[in-house]
Amino acid sequence: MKLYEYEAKQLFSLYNIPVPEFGLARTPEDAKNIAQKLGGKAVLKAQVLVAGRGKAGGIKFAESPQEAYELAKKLLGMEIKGEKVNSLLVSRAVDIERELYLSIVVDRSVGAASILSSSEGGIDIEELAAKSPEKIVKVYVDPLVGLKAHHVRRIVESMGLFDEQKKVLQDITLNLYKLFVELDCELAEINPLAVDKEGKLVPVDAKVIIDDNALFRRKEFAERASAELSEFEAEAKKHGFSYVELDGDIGIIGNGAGLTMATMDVVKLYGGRPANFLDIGGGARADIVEKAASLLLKHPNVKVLFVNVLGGITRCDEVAKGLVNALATYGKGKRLVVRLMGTNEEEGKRILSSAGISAFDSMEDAAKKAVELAKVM
Amino acid sequence: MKLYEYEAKQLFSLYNIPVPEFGLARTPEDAKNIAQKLGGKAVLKAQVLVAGRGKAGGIKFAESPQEAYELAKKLLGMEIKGEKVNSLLVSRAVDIERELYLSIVVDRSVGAASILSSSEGGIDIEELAAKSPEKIVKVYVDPLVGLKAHHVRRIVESMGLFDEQKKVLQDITLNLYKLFVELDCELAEINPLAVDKEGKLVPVDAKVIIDDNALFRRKEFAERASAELSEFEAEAKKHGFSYVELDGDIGIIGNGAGLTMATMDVVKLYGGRPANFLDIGGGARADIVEKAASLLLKHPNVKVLFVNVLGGITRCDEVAKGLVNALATYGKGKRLVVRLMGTNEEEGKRILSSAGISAFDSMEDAAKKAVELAKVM
Amino acid sequence: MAVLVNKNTYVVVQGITGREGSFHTKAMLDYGTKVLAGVTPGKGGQNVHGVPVYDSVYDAVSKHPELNTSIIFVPSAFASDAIYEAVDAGIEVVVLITEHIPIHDSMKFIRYARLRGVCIVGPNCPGVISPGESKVGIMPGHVFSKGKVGIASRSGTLTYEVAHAITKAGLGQSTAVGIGGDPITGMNMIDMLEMFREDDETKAVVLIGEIGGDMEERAAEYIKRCSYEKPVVAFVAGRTAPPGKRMGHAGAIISMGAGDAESKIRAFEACGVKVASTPAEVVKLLKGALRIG
Amino acid sequence: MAVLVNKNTYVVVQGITGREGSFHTKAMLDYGTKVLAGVTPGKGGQNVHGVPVYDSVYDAVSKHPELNTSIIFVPSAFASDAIYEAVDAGIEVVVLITEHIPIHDSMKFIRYARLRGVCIVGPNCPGVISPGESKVGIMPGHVFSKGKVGIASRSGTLTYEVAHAITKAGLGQSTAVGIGGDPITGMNMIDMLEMFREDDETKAVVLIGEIGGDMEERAAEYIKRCSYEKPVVAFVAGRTAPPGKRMGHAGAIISMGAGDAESKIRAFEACGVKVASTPAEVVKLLKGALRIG
Repeated sequence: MKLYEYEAKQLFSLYNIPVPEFGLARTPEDAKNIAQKLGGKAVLKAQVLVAGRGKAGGIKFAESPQEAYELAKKLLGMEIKGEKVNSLLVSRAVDIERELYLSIVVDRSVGAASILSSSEGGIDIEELAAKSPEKIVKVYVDPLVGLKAHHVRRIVESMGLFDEQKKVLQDITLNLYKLFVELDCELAEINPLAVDKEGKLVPVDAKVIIDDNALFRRKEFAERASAELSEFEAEAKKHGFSYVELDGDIGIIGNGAGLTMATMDVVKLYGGRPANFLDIGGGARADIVEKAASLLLKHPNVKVLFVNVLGGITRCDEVAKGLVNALATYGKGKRLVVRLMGTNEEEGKRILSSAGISAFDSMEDAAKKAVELAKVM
Repeated sequence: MKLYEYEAKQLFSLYNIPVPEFGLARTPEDAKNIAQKLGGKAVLKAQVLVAGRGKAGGIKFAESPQEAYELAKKLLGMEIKGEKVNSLLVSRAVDIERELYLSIVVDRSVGAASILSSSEGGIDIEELAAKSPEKIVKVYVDPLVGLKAHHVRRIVESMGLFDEQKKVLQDITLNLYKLFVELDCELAEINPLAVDKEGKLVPVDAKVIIDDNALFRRKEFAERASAELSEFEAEAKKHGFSYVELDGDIGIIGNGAGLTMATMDVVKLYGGRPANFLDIGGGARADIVEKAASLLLKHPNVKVLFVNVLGGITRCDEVAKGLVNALATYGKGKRLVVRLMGTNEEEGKRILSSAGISAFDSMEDAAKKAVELAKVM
Repeated sequence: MAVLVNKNTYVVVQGITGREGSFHTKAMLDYGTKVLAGVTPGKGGQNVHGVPVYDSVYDAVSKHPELNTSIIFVPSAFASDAIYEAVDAGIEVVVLITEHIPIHDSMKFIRYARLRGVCIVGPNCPGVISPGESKVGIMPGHVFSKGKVGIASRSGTLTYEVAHAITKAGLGQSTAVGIGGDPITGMNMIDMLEMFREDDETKAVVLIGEIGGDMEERAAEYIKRCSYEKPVVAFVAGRTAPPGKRMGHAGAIISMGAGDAESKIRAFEACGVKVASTPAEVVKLLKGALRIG
Repeated sequence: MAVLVNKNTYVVVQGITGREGSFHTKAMLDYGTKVLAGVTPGKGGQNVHGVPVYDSVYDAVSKHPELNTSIIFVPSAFASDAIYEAVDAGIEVVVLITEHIPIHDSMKFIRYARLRGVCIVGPNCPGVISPGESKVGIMPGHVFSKGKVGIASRSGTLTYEVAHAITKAGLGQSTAVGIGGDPITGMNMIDMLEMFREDDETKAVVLIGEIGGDMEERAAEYIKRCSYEKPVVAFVAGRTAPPGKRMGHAGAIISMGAGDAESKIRAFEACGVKVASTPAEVVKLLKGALRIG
């Protein structure tokens, strides 16, 4: 789960990583008041989760509280890459002399946290990694041992800092690691970590991603995550489906994430456009299948529903029953293509055929059919 | 460093292991007052570091504050195995139904903490281990992973307890382990861990030994440790010598713990009695050697001083110089036997012989000489 | 011989009294897997489908010293403890079915198990099957058949899909391993390639990858580096997955510009691994590689 | 071949700019040890007796990839970090001279090193010498001579004492290892017995034990269990040590009724190991065991 910048900065403060003074504005008045408190000048930053808000005009500098008000009026409600701006972080502007980079990430390749640092911050780290990998210092931390002084030294020594700044960076690194571990982060990033005109180290931006699987340990975030789902996403979540919305017209239901993805891929391969990804998981009963199918049949974009089930723990007869029921209620104007194989396949196909639905044996053939149907509807 | 029972119990309280209410009495009046507060009845326990105080009469039960006063008068100032009783732990007496055993110890054999538990507490655990090892449950904790739920379950399930008691024992185990790790313990023991008539689990006795090498992290204990040293021990410590007092008449100085111990052993083998163990360590200069030799020469029990140095980093000439100086000041009525070998051996022997001291090449020959001298003095 | 599990695999089921644990114990027994013991703390003394239940893996191993493999069905909050328990009790192969385990937990126990020389399959996986010898997992046994193809897959049902096709084609599987859909798994594709390399029964390997991470790229790099001797065929799911969204599996996400299907497919192709565009095509490529049909 | 260190030992000195580190760097160089690099954080770029100093072991290893051994002189509060740094930088043998390291710290790094397959000698030890090949330690090189006796000892000067006698007797040493005087050490007597067993040069082994713990008893048990082929002679210091007192070494204490010299001597004698009553007697027993003189 991605946190907003202001949430990340609140966590930074909690972990003694000093961030520039800020407030959160949900109205232009808020922005004006916060700017006033900060002494007039302020930077306004749109709080969105998508990347690249700077280039999209989501960051503005105000010279006065009044200008903060005017800018906030423009920023609030605007859309950045499809995401609506509901709040602004209004912060003391920093006089940046240099920009550094510091992040901690779960490194899938090595199965450990890795700390990335660079004396060239502010830019996209992937870009830097591709262009000048030698400018990035990467330190792996053994998960059983944790962060040791020698790790921190390697990071601190690589930045070209004075002794006093080194001490500060050391503390920032230790605290960021503590935050990273204690809050089950996938990523904790400071980019840029600015050195201001007075030589102080100031985290200007902050990015934190928390492991979804650990949200049970952080209830406050879990609630926020639920609140932000679309109607369809919320309902899918309620039933325990994995659900991702796409922009096509063929609804996809599969059992198992890999199979469902492969189903999407095959649909696309034959020229169709998936409307979503919905994985009912293993062992779904008729009522669950009915709910999944109903959800997609109700979706305005879905013309054809393509169900691909390979029965293992999941029983084909249960799937068939659920589909028939869903179709009876929500099937008007929609088409259903089913591929069934595995446990109780015969019985499943019988149930479908009594409802006038024929089932395919091969997912490729079924996909072709679904694409064909979607094109003519 | 061994802690007193009352210190251990204070730490237990700090780590949420509930101990019976108690106070520390340094006078009979204290004992009376504490007993009063506890409701009249109380148990008085001599605070000494030696084992076996119960059998030595160091634990008494008082039925009234007045009796507490009388008993305290007898207990305070008594000696238990050579150790003077300076204070008493005055505690609520526990109605014991059953006695359990729980301890955590640094296990040298496996290089890890091991948790020992038994449903038969109250007795000497070594005795139990020898007699009925099957009655002890031993769980090793990997130092990199720490205590896990499955370890705790094995301990808790082996005690024959009710569900509610199990929950309490689980918490005690978790807290004791936390204390053990956070305070750098070599041992943290509850023996007995009583089950009282109401079914409550009550730690009746508490024993904690803290790693001497970790005392720099626990200044409060380090100071107490220093305060308790004898005059000779304190001076030895000041100079960084390893020093142990024994009851013989031949003072022993060596460089290196193993060599010094072996020197004692050889003295004993030839019929002599070592007065002490003093290891000057590696690379000692003349002034340090002089201080070590002076310390022993000043000791009333020492008749003969036997110095055994194998020069490696330690230079024989420096040793010789130090010895000659010490002898000049404190040598009256004492005899010196020296064995010198290794770095700058020739020069060392020359210095000694100009002062009329001859040095041996073999530690066995030197030891024989020292024993012989001690016998005739 | 097969890899990871075989005729000499003796299984303890951790979480045997739960719904899943009990159901799959039955299914494994029916398949012929030697399930000797189950563990559920506090339920020692019961039995599940004739399998005795113990309070701890330690107890189970004391009674059944031949136990060498564990399969774990306990809920995610307790799974990590179950792993340590299995490793400390001397179990050599641990199959971790449980999903939704926090990644900071799995980083630790995976590291620990690796250092201790214990193979962890999973988390979030369907398990391992060596057809005709042992099934330690939740896969439908009947889609597999004894044969010559080793499968290592990040996905469950997709494995069944491909295995079924391989079975129908008469090639069969030496061992099929669902390595798990989490970002970090105990066994990875390189581990499996190494094991299949040493296994005489395995004549070809199928890798089933998906978006997220760079396990496929590293496998490709390994194949190239060691001039892997056996033919390898791959399938990668998620060509149409949008960036930044988790596709069901915790590990299936294109993030920070990395982990998309195209990069994986390119990496495989660059080292001579044939990549199928549909699951069905895997068999065609396998036959080509093995010069059959 | 010798064990642990030999002609192919390339050494980095951690804490090289300190008094001890610098002194012994000189002594090791004089002995012929291949000291290629030193490390002191913040002092990179200096040199000590011609040895270049780096800020980290990582830097040193980057510049000198042949480095495989480290000797650590840093103070106890920093020693544990130095160990992890060495292990993570790929060093294979770490000699830890430092004493007074908290035991909870050493339990961790010793466990870590063992799981990583790294040999830690120490803490609180004089190091290792394979006479004529390499000296990675603080022992006086001249009391040792190339030969056939392997020594593993919990004590420093006592090792020199015995080694000197062995040298005078013309037997010499294959390798002498001071395993350290702490309660828990990286290499223990069994590890050394195993290494000496595999070493062709070693014809007999001397174990120098002392009071505290049960390392000697376990070594005796090992010798019996595996019918150790080479003759072993032992000496145990501390027959006269009182219980409950630490005799210099953190590990040398008879505590809770265990660890006294008599028990160790009995254990050795029960498995056929001859125990010398004085250091000088070790040579006599060795000669007997090797049927010399």
